[in-house]
Amino acid sequence: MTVDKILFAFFAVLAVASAVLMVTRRNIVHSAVFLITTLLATAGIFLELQAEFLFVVQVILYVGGIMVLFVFVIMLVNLDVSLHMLQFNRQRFVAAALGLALGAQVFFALWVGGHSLRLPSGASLQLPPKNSEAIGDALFRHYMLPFEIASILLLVAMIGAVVMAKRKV
Amino acid sequence: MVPLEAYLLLSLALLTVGVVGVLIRRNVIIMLMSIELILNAVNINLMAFSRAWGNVYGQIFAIFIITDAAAEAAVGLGIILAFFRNRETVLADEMDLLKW
Amino acid sequence: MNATLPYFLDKIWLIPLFPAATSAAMLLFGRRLKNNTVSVLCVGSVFLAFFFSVGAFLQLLSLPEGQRLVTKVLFEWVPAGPYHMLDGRLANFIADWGFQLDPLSGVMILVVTGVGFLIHFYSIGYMGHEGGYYRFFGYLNLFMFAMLMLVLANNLLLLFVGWEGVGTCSYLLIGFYFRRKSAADAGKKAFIVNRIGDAGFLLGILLTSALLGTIRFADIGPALDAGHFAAGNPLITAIALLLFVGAAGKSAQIPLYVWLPDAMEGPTPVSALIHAATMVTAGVYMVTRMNAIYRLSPTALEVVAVIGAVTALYAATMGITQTDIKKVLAYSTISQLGYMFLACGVGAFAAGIFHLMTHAFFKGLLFLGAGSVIHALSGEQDMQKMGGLARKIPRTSLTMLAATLAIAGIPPLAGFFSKDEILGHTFQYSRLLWLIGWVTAGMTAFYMFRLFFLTFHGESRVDHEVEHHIHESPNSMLIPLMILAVLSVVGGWIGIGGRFEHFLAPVVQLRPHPVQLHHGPPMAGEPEREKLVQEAEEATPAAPSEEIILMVASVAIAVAGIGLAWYLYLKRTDLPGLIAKRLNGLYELVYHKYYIDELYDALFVNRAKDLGLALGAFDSNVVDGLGVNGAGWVTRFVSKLSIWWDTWIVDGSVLLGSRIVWLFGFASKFIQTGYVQNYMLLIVLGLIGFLAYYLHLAQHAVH
Amino acid sequence: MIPAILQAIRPFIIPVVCGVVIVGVFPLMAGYIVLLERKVMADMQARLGPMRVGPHGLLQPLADAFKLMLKEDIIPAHADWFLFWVAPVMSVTMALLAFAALPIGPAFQIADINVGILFILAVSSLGIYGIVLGGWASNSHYSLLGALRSAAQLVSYETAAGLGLISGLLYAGSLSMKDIVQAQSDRGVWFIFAVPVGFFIYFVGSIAETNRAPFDLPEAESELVAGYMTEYSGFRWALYFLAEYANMVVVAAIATTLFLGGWLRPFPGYHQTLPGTSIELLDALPSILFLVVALYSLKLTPRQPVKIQKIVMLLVAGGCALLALVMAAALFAPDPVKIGIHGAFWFLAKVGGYVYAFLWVRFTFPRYRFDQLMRLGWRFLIPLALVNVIVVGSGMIVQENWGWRHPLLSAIVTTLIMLGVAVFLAYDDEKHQATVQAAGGE
Repeated sequence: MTVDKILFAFFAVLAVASAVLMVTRRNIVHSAVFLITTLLATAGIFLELQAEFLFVVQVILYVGGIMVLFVFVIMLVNLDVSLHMLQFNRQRFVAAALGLALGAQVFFALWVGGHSLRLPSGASLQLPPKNSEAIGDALFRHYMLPFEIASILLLVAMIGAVVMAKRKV
Repeated sequence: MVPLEAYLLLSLALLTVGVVGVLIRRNVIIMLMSIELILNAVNINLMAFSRAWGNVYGQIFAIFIITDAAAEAAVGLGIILAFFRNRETVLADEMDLLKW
Repeated sequence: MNATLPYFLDKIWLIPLFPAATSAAMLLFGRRLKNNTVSVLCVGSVFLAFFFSVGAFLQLLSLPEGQRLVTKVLFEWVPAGPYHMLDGRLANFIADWGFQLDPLSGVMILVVTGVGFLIHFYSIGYMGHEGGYYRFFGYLNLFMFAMLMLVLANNLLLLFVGWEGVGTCSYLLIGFYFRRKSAADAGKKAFIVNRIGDAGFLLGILLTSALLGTIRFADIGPALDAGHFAAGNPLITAIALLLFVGAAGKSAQIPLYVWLPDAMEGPTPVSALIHAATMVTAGVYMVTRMNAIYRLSPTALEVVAVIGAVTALYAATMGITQTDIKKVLAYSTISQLGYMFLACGVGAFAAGIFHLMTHAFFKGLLFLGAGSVIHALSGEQDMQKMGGLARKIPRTSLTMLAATLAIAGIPPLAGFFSKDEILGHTFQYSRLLWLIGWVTAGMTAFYMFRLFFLTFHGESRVDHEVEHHIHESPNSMLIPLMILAVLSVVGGWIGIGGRFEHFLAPVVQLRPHPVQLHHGPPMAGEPEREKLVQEAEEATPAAPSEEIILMVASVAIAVAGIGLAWYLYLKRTDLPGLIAKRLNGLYELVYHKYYIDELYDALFVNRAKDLGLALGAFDSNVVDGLGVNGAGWVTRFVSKLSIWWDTWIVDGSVLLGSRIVWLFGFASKFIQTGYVQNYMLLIVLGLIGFLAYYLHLAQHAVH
Repeated sequence: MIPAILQAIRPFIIPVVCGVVIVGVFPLMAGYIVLLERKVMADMQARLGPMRVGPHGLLQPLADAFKLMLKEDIIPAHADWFLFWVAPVMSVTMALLAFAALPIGPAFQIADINVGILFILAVSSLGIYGIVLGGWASNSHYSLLGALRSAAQLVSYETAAGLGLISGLLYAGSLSMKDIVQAQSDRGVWFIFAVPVGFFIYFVGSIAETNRAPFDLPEAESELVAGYMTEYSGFRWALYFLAEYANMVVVAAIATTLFLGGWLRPFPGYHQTLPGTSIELLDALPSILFLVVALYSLKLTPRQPVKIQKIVMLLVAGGCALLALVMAAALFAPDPVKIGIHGAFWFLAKVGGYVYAFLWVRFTFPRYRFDQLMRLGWRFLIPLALVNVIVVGSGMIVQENWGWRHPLLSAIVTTLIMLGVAVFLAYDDEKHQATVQAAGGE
């Protein structure tokens, strides 16, 4: 029962719980807040995985960027009437059932084949202490092309968003 | 040392919640957020495996996925804004222009 | 040639360069220059050329008699390399960009630049009020350049360059008023007729180089000597005749004279410079330049002489009936050119050149005077509408009188000496030709004075609205007139005592005795020629008494012609009409220039047109009809086929496909609810299915 | 069992203690920063400022704290009580969390994360949620507008400020605070001289990020009563206040670490020892400064009207003298202690200077209009920062490859280039505005 186990358990529970809350809340802003909590918890799990860089990226980009965007839009389009409407669509029971079925299936898959994940025991090999250096190295040496492609993708998305959100299209 | 399966289970749980959320919520914004949730589940998987293998490639892919999520969120929210301006609604089952 | 030449002789290549430079400037950006600038530049450049020519000429004179030949080769122009001559020997064809100054070309450049300068100066006043001032002077300077190239060239090819150049310029300048259709046509006519002659000339050049292996004037004589050509050698004759064809075209001899009268459409200074003084005499110059060849071919000489004589007479007759002042001058030019060729034909090349020079003076003067008259009458050219102008424009009339006397051959004016030379030599060559020349002299005097009297004396027949503003021309036009008048008075004196002939001697040896040429046996080889030349040296010109007689005869007939003109056109002004009525047929014939133009039209021009029409018909019927339309028809047929194929096979298959797609779509459109989440549900369903399948497989793989 | 737990938590004890210290001490510090601000404002406006509570109003912060704690705290009707409660807490938590990675001197740092500076950025970027959610939760139009404005503003200027930082990080070559400072001491130059433009950008960006004047639109009293804090009162409001000042200190610390050479003294590359000793001249600077202050306040003491003030002045003088002694003594202490104390001094001094600059700007410039703000951010700062990164990077390449060792050389060149770019951008923006107004407003 070492520290990182405690941390993992804490973050995992936090993440799942707030995820569930996120899906079930009636008020969108609350959902957003809970999603933020989930993301932060995920970030915590990254930290517990000794991936500081990803932790920071997760916080800055996801929480500090994307979710701010979400909150912003939510506040722009927030309608009080929608609070009193039905929050779930007609297919909710079937959908929930199917979703859970999918989860169960994957769980079954893990249950059956989990032991066949032949991985070196993580304890044996530690990540390099300078995590961000290692990432930068890998990113700009072996993954240059994907990196560029991703930047192009971002550019396109940006233009698309601007065009989409202009008052008069 | 936390076993790998734990991370997998965690990401599975998040995935399931996300899928269910996408499927049952009427509000498009929440659907988008659920999608973000799914992406996060994927990220957790990647991170866990990268930790287990002791290299950073999983993290690279996680970065790409985050990039992707950013792009997707930007465009999706843009669409939602435009739609909201025209139809005064953000409910998925009121967006039925494609119905036959 | 020694290396240290005197300055001007070393710089002869500059002479054509001055006009070339200014003409380039004019034609490139003359449009932006003011008229004064244009005149200063152009006239100045011509004056420079004149200055250098005089300098070169004087320094040439200062050379000892034997070596009055200066050659200046700038660079090798067409190094065509070795080729086989007709007799199979290898020769090296060389046409270099070289200039040659000897007494002949010396005289020529003096005439060209001198008269040219005067006419340029005159044009300042004459063209002052015309449009395209810079264009005019640009062309004029271009002409000067080409003409100087022609006379200074040291080989036939370069001479040909100048030859074509002057042709082009005359075309451009005849058509100077290109808005007038007649002018444009006249230009085209001159150009085409000249082309015929040039074709002959070019052939002549080629044959020369093929036979003699060189086209340098300096080398032709030695080549002939080396070739041991017999007099009357058919190839030599061929060369001579071909060259003469070119000369005839350029110098308006029968049968290629038709362009010259129409060339009067151009501005008067142009007529004066090109069609009287310089260009048309190029033929004479060329024949003289090639005299070495001509003297070896009696036949050619005879042809030249006969054609010259006939042309002289023929043109004179036409000159009598013309009423357009410039047309009269044009015909007289033709006839004078005939005189020159007559001279060349009888072997008196020097006399021909002499007459060329004097003719340049007085004929230039005549044209300029006519121009001044036309200027005064604000454009009137018809002598019927003139008369009594002597009182109104006295200076012009005086100068004209001098020129007229000169051309009529009244001593001691220029025309007398040159014409007398020619007649003298002709008389010794053959009496018949002399007779023709003699008659022609009389007719010349007659129609020239007819022109003079009709224009300047008698009662005025000028239209009234024109009458008021008759005015003497400005000084810029009068001064050249006067200078030329002086020249045409004294110009002939340099020929007294055969000094001119003697000066030209190094270029044109005294001809062998005609009698020998005719009645002696056909002789070949060196010694005979030697003997010939010997005899020629000894052959004293006709006895003095005979000369006196000839002189008296020519003067007498000239005076007679003048008297007749005076009687007909001042005394009994009704007679000409009567005569014209009486000899109506003859008069009409002559008046319409013997219908030569019509004849040419019928013979050549219309035939050419018919050929063109036939070709056109062939094109439109056979080529278009069979080829193009046939192809079009085939294409249309094929396209009809493919249309059918498209509609039924291609489109049909497409439509079939679409029908099928529509069927499936109809079947499957019921699952398209339009709700995005339904689709997601289906996706998840599919996912579950796949997963299940793969788990199944995995199960079997495990167990 | 117990020992095992102790064993487990052993490495966490010291950080936790430090954290507790910071969390306990900082509010007081913030209160005194407020007092300082008011005094400076008064000075700049030729006033005295708070004088009543305590000598020279030295006890004012405590009074304010008591007042705020005793105030009734109101939750507006129809407010979202949960978020209304959570927002200020979030805000202040994130602000204080940033201190975890701040090295106050080489010795005193809670956690040396190897992505420290990014960590601070991330955490401080979370503070925005406090504002947005608070504004939304209080169910008031003023608050909502203020919240949205601040959301937009922070997102915009974070980008600019981050890019400005990056131009400095290029030189630092590391993300951990300690290494950054180390890099500056290695290169022998503060990065403010290497990348002045980057520092400028970060300075403006940081003002905007902390919602200070002239960018204090989210809480613009004149148009939105107090922006997102309209509905807040009492202690929650105090929390927001605390968060703001904490943020000021944090950005000041970042700037100090990255651009102002952290805990290095001026001229880190200049080593001139006192003859005969191993003491460097410049190390004596702090004690001399304190000594001067002490003498000055001693000189002031007689003129104080009231006895108590005389006493206070004396106390001040004594305190300064004491500090001067401490500094001087540290000179003879073994290196770690010496460096620790001096480093802490220099670090705090620089942070104080930066904060003073903030106050100065606040009292000097009028408030921007919102569209002007956005224009400045998107049309000037961000492009400038982008070009700056490129230019500085190229400059570094030139340095490394063409043996152009001294950083200042390339610094001058790059700075000149960047000035040209800035002029161009400003001119372009002017043109754009002209066209827009010609078209009749956006």
